[in-house]
Amino acid sequence: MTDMPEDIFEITREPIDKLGLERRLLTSAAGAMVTFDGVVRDHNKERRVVRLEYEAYAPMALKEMKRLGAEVRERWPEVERIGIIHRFGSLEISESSVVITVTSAHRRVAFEACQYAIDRLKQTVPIWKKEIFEDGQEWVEGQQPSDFRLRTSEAVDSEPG
Amino acid sequence: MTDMPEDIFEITREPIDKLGLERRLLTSAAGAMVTFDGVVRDHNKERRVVRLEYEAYAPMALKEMKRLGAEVRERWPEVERIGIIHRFGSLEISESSVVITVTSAHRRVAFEACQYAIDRLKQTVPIWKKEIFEDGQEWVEGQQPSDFRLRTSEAVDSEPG
Amino acid sequence: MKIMVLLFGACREAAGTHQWECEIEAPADVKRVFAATRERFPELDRFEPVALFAVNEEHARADQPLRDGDTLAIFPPVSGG
Amino acid sequence: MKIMVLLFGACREAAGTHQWECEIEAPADVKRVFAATRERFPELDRFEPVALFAVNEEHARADQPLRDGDTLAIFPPVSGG
Repeated sequence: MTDMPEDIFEITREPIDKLGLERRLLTSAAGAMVTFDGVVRDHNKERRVVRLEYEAYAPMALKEMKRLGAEVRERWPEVERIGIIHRFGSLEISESSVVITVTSAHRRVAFEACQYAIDRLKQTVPIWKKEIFEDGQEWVEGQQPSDFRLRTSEAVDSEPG
Repeated sequence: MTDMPEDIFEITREPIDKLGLERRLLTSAAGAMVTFDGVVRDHNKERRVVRLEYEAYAPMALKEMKRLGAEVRERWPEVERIGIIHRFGSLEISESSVVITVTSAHRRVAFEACQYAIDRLKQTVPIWKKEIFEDGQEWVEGQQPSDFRLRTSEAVDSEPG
Repeated sequence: MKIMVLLFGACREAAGTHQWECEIEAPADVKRVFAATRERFPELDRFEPVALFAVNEEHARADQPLRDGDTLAIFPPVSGG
Repeated sequence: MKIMVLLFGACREAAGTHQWECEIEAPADVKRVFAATRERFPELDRFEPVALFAVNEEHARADQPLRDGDTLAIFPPVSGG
């Protein structure tokens, strides 16, 4: 796993400086910049959300974010720069939990790579969120990963409980 | 053509306030914000670009941007907000010529709608750009639109020159 | 009747002007006014196969009829973004 | 041998602790330490069908062997973003 020195991967408790991230990634060869900004919304399945609490396995999350960046570059060599910042801790409505920016000469690559990055991040990066409702709280259930590298439950299932 | 009062469509000679656009569009129901930022790159087909000059048929461009916004909302009713700002005049390398932001509860819609919007804008919004090279200048050739509404050349072709 | 003709992008540059007022006998349509414009600015001939049009700020086809006082815009395929 | 076990998310909350040190006889693998962890924290039993693992900060399968001093993380499917 080699991460390109100009790419940016961060995990932080502080609010994400999106504009700063974008500025640091913008090079003169870029013609398109696509940014995904995941923000805390005030509802989930009709239920009113007060805030979200993110918990991270921080050192591993950072490793996985870098791995994801390398994977994106392998799939889309035309990517000029990629940056991923994930926040953890307690987040209010409309605060950003994750920001992913991809630049490239042409827009198609930037869109595809950015969408792939957020889809993949949600499978591989060890971060968990809990929804805080007005009258309770609940961990958001993640999907069982489709990735062979992560699929472990078969082996566990075959053991007696 | 009805434009939603909260959506934003602007054409301006001033630098685009991307962060301001995003802030104005962010509502508490949004969980995903996707922004496309088209920036001036320093090359085109191996040739070094010094700057770009954008010319707009401004009142019609604004109408077409609003129409595009309405079209996006029709195709993706889950879109929470859309904003499009296009700049014209002389732009240096790494300056933004167009910024499109789409918000929605879930990311898939925001990605699709944003990508559609920039693809479509490049077909329908009356703006033209000229590349200024170190040793000359050249208008960028647009594509003949695939849209029936815009296709006019058959009728012209059938007339004697 | 009078039609205000606007030129944009490479068409404007080729003609050397942003606009002119075209006097033409009724009934007129887009392609007749385009032909009159090319007569006035022969530099526009090379745009004949590719030019697009708008009437009163709406995209228009070459066979669209024009009325006195209409504004016709003539331009190459757009290249914004 | 000693394995440092880390718990995250709903697993951490269910167990009521972020980590514990598991003493276990060699040879051990992920699923044996997971079983020992469930014995120590029976509240983790309900995660048995879904839990995921990481060894020394790398995703790992249940049959991965462990060495003395390894760190094993146990957690539910991730839900970041």
